[in-house]
Amino acid sequence: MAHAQLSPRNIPDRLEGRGARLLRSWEALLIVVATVIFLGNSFASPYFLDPWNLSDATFNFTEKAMIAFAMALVIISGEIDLSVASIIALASTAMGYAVQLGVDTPVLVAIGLGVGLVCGAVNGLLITGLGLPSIVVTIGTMSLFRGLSFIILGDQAFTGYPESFAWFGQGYVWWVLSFEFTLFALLAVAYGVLLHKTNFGRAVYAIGNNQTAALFSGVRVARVKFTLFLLTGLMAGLASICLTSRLGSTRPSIALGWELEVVTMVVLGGVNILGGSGTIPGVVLAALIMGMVTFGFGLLNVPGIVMSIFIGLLLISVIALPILWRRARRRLAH
Amino acid sequence: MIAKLLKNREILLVGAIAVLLALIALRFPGFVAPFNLARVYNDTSILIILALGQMAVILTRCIDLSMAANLALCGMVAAMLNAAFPGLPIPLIILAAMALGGLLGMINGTLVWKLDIPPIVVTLGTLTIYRGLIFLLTDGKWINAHEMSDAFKALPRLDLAGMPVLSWLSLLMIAVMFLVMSRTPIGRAFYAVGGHPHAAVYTGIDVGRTRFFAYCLSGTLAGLSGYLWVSRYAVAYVDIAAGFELDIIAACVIGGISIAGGIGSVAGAVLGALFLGVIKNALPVINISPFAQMAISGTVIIIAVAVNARAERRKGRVILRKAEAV
Amino acid sequence: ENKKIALVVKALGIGFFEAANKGAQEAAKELGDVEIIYTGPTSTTAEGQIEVINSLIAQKVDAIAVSANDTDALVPALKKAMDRGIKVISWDSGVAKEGRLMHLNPSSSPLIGNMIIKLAADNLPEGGDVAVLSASATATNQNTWIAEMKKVQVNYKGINVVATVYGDDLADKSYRETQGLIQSHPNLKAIIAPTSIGIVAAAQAVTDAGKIGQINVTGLGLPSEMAGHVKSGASKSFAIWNPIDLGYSATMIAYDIINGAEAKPGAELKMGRMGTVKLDDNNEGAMADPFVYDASNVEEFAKIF
Amino acid sequence: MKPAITLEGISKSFPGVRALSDVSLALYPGSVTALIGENGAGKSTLVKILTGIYQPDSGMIRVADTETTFPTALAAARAGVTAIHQETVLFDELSVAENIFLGHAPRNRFGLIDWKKLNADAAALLQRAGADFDPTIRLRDLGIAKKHLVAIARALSVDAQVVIMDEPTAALSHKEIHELYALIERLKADGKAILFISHKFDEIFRIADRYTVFRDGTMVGEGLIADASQDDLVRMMVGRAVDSVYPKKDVKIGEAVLTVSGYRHPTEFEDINFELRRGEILGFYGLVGAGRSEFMQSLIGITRPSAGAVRLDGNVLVIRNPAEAIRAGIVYVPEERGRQGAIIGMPIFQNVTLPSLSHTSRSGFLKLANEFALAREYTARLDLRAASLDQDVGTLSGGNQQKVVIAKWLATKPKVIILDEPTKGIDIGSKAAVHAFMSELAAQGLSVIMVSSEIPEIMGMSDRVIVMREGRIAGRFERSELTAEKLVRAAAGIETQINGRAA
Ligand SMILES: Nc1ncnc2c1ncn2[C@@H]1O[C@H](COP(=O)(O)OP(=O)(O)OP(=O)(O)O)[C@@H](O)[C@H]1O
Ligand SMILES: Nc1ncnc2c1ncn2[C@@H]1O[C@H](COP(=O)(O)OP(=O)(O)OP(=O)(O)O)[C@@H](O)[C@H]1O
Ligand SMILES: [Mg+2]
Ligand SMILES: [Mg+2]
Repeated sequence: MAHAQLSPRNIPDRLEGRGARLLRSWEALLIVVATVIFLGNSFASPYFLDPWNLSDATFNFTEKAMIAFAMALVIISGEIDLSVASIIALASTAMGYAVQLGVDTPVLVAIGLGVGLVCGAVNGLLITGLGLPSIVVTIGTMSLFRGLSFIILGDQAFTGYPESFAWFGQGYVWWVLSFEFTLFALLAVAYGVLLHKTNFGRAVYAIGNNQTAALFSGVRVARVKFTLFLLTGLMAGLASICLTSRLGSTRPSIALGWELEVVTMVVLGGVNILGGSGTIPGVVLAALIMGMVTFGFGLLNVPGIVMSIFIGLLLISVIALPILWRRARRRLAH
Repeated sequence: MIAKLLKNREILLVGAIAVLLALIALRFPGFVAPFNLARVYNDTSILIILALGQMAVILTRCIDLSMAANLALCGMVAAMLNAAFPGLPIPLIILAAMALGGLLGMINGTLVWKLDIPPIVVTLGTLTIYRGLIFLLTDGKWINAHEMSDAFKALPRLDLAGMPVLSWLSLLMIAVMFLVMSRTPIGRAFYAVGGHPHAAVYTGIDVGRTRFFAYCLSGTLAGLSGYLWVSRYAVAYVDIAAGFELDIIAACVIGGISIAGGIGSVAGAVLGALFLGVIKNALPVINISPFAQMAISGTVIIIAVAVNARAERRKGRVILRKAEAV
Repeated sequence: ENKKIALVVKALGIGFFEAANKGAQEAAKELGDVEIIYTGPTSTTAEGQIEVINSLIAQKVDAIAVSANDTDALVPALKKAMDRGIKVISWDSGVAKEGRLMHLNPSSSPLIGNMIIKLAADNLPEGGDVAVLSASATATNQNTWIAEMKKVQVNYKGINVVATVYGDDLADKSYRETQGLIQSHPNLKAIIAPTSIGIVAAAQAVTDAGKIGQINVTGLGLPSEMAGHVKSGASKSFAIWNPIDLGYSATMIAYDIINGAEAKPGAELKMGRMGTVKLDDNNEGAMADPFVYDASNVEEFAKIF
Repeated sequence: MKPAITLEGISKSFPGVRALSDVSLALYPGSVTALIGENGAGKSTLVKILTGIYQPDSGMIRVADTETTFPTALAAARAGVTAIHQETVLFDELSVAENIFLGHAPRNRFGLIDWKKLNADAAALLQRAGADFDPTIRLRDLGIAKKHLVAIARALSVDAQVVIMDEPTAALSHKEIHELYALIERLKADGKAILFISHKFDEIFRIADRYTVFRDGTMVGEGLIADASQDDLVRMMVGRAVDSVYPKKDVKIGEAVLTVSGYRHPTEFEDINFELRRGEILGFYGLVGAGRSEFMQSLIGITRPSAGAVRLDGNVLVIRNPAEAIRAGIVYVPEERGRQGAIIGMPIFQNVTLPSLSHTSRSGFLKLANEFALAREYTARLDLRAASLDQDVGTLSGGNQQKVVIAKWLATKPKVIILDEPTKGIDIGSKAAVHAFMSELAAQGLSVIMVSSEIPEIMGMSDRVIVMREGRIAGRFERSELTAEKLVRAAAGIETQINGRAA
């Protein structure tokens, strides 16, 4: 790039159009992967292309994806929250406890969201207030939150949720369109707008790329990060409502191991684990891909662990392939 | 003098363990009997060995989430080898487990080194893959005590000068790691690479290759632990040590190994593991509900990071301009 | 057209369920027009089982026979299955009444509760301290058995149940909990572990502590996994029902229901070579008594399951 | 005389950039060669090739007549090439001795590191570099100047024939610079070949024997310093003549805009009182580490003062974070461009608009068209060279990055702008542009604080100067009474006569 050819007073806004940018994007790659998996599933199983079955399949990922949206923002800002699955457990336990006291659905929802917010605030305070590394703090709160559920519940279960509460995890808005999937779609749009179209989203990217410079530029780093952990807690609370409603019961081992699946979803969606880049459409695609893979394999009665091998390979290869490809092209060019 | 001593993270941790033991002794004096402490040490041996490997990786500013899965796979292969060829000498089986562990570590290391994939992503991926491989290898079947040869199960329990071989092995690993970390170029390179990767290049250290070696080391130690685990508990199945990766990392964090790399010591890793080991062993003895264990270890981790971070911050402050006193 | 019967287990790879699958296959062969789908999650979680059930619903299987990881959490998914015309029964570890047509207990809970304490008492003529090592804190059945056991405890004079601890169905945790028990109860005479993972770990811990002969490990276990410990003397005897029979019976019952048999209180359902099972008011039935294994017969059964 | 090392036909490309094309260079024993060129001319790249950190795409290196390659930094050290690099390449957590010997530590006969010998050798090297502290203390416990001595000791730890210094004086104070000159003389006397890189012409003319000039990755001239003038060198470097006169405009100074009284901080500074007036450029001079940056950062709410008040246009201000400072109209262009200024990984336009988002957006939602308009306006005013506005700032050269950072702050339309070392590490052409811009801003009625450690710049640009030493104000001077000597004395806190360099 010799600068001599550029007339300095006339720098173009962009060098390439929207189409060209999209073509080279991670999302394009994910769309190809998603299409291949969709077609593969349609050929492999006669049951795949059935509206009710597809609708059932969405339950495999909707709850995780809700958290993944907020997690994407956290990771883009250069942090991570491994306590989300434990927040689900604690929120669910709190709701179950409330049910024993005879509380009705609206209050249950408020409790679920409230516990999520409180847990998020605890994470946020430890991380932004005391300046501790989020990966370690949330490994700690991951044990703490689920540990509290174990203390409250022990080997018991809470059941007896009110009939009306079942709607969140089992209800349908219209025909095959479940409440959960509708919520997922709405949240996808909301988070897409928040991250890509607002000042807040811009601040998230700035923090992820260079926290110090962002601070010097007037971004309220601590406040933004705190908000992000609150949001993740809130989403975990929401997911807890959906999951608890779907299961109709609470045990302390609920949603065990989900944190890694959520992180996998976010990374597969093209979010840089080191912070600074990533998009919500990417995360949506990754959620769809993971949902289709598990459902497709399920239809073939492939054990879950084989699916996780596949997801593991997918995770490494979608990141490795572009790197190898770029390298090969450079070698050819030489 | 005392204040200076107290600043030292390891001494603080020794103090914390001593206080913990004293508290337990109040409710159950038998716990601190030398015989029982030796038993607790023995029970913590595997965690210590794993924490040493994780320490090397964390020092280079990486992380190995696949250690427990690696352990499980190597343990299963060791058990399968033993079941298939009961005559195979045990040292050979141990070497095979370590070699396989090293190989799995090499895969992690290569992906980090040659493809520049972030370590957390690599090991998140291989964590599921390694565990999945056990399933593919065994179809989910268990290998039980009666399928293992007596020699296979006996080795870690064998009494040598009053302590089981398992304890001796962990002591040996501590000694070896101490030597490696303090007296060899690669050990010092771990610190340099994690402390300031960019600067490491200028001193002739290959950052990627150093990380690769750290993963080989953690993999090999995971392989060894795989054999030890399976022979000690005399059973091998897909889910052994599931979730143990977090215990390993917690031990390192409690031991003052900075997750940002470059800071930490062998003593810290060992003490961190012992701290967790004491808690784990004490809870059933002093009749604290087993359900409280998780919450307790979570709280301990949070306190440990907070304390370590404070210690670091205080030291980091350089007061350049002293008042006109001089 | 073959009937598709899905045998959903708590987790793949557990010896007990592998044996049940053998029985199911045996039933399928006997019936001729049945295809068995043996499936389950890879670790014992309710969420995992729900995903499996969803994909079975999508495949339009004819019947689902499930051993549940959670009594209540599976209910909504199983209800949906029944809404779509799938016959659902539970076996081994049951689901709540609304989620299934019937439940097949391997044996009746009072019988098991009595059996496990009797196994301990039979070897302790003078009585003594006994502790319980339970399995996963969230599993359904163990805790019922322990409750039943405590009900009949008065019948065994001199037997003191001093503690109940949880090994979470993890070998290392069960091992450590057992060590804790040995530590904190010096006069311990027996450990009852009504779980196949716990009993093995407990026997190993007792062996390692050099307490063979002083502490007897008993409870519910698999012959193949316990053979070594019976031989060493760490365990004098233990009990279990035959999982092959259990898988066989569950399949037979499912087939019977597919073919129109109605599961209602008082009904008798056909279990092939195992005879019939009579349903109680909860639509539950018991297959058979647990069977006791000791040095005299364990080798023989270890070859089978 | 035979060269100690020769480079021939060296080329090196990075993705999208040709950093060096077909350059040649020879270094002679007992002689100092100055390497000069604009930012991004490829000087540091050449150093990295010479020390085995980068591999050239083509070309060859010859040491004492034999052709070699340096696949690693270690190989270069073994071949007798050592360097003090432009960036700090030391390890805070390791001991001083280990920092010196990392990578080539002495070993005992078992191949294990011999700590005793290592510490003893390190102590000897430190002494040679003019330092006398304990080599076993941790590096992080040292101040910046001592760290620099460690870097020099590290370079000396290699038994080298070729010593390279890439802008070694950029972070040094007056006294240490003079000690470095003395060290260079000693190395020269020992017959070492020295490559010296600097943007400061006064020091080049003082210590160099030969020069080599790079422009855009090619060698455009070389010769003996004795045969060249500063104007010649600048013309070769930039391709045109650059006015060496500071473009300070005479401006009518207005009323006080910013008043700082009684500012103090427990460990960093105290007793800071001054006024800044409309249209004024107020210079802050001091040695590195005098606490100027720390104080300036307390004005925008990064560090919290423990006491003190600020008034802007007569109203008392409480500033708790940079966002409030920006809203009040006080902005700070930080010293460390890479860490505190540019957000590498984000496009140019987003960098420029980040502090002004509240103006370009509507109720919290981004308006890209407004952002581009703002970015276009200010990048054009600063004469930025870039391919497009959505290009990552990380792909720009250092000087252009600095322009983006300055544009970012001007776009907030501030009343007071604080520039912390605005021309540090910037080549002479860009430097002149920044200076011209600064005086234009002042002429438009903006108030400017300029922190600088360069006496010519301070003297050429300031209406008034405040000198800081050890966190306190050590002197105030009007433009009319400024001399280099007064500044140096106040900054160093000495009464005896020392040689101040004239501008
Ligand atoms: N690692 C790299 N990757 C990509 N481009 C690089 C890299 N290192 C240097 N460059 C580019 O190569 C060119 C030469 O850079 P170099 O650092 O050698 O300049 P320099 O002459 O030392 O400048 P300065 O005076 O600012 O130190 C610049 O355009 C720079 O952006
Ligand atoms: N002990 C140290 N180790 C490394 N870097 C240091 C140390 N002390 C100060 N620095 C760096 O040296 C520079 C100057 O330090 P500081 O900001 O405290 O003083 P200053 O008077 O504002 O300096 P300047 O004259 O450069 O503006 C800063 O870039 C700072 O990060
Ligand atoms: Mg340079
Ligand atoms: Mg400064």
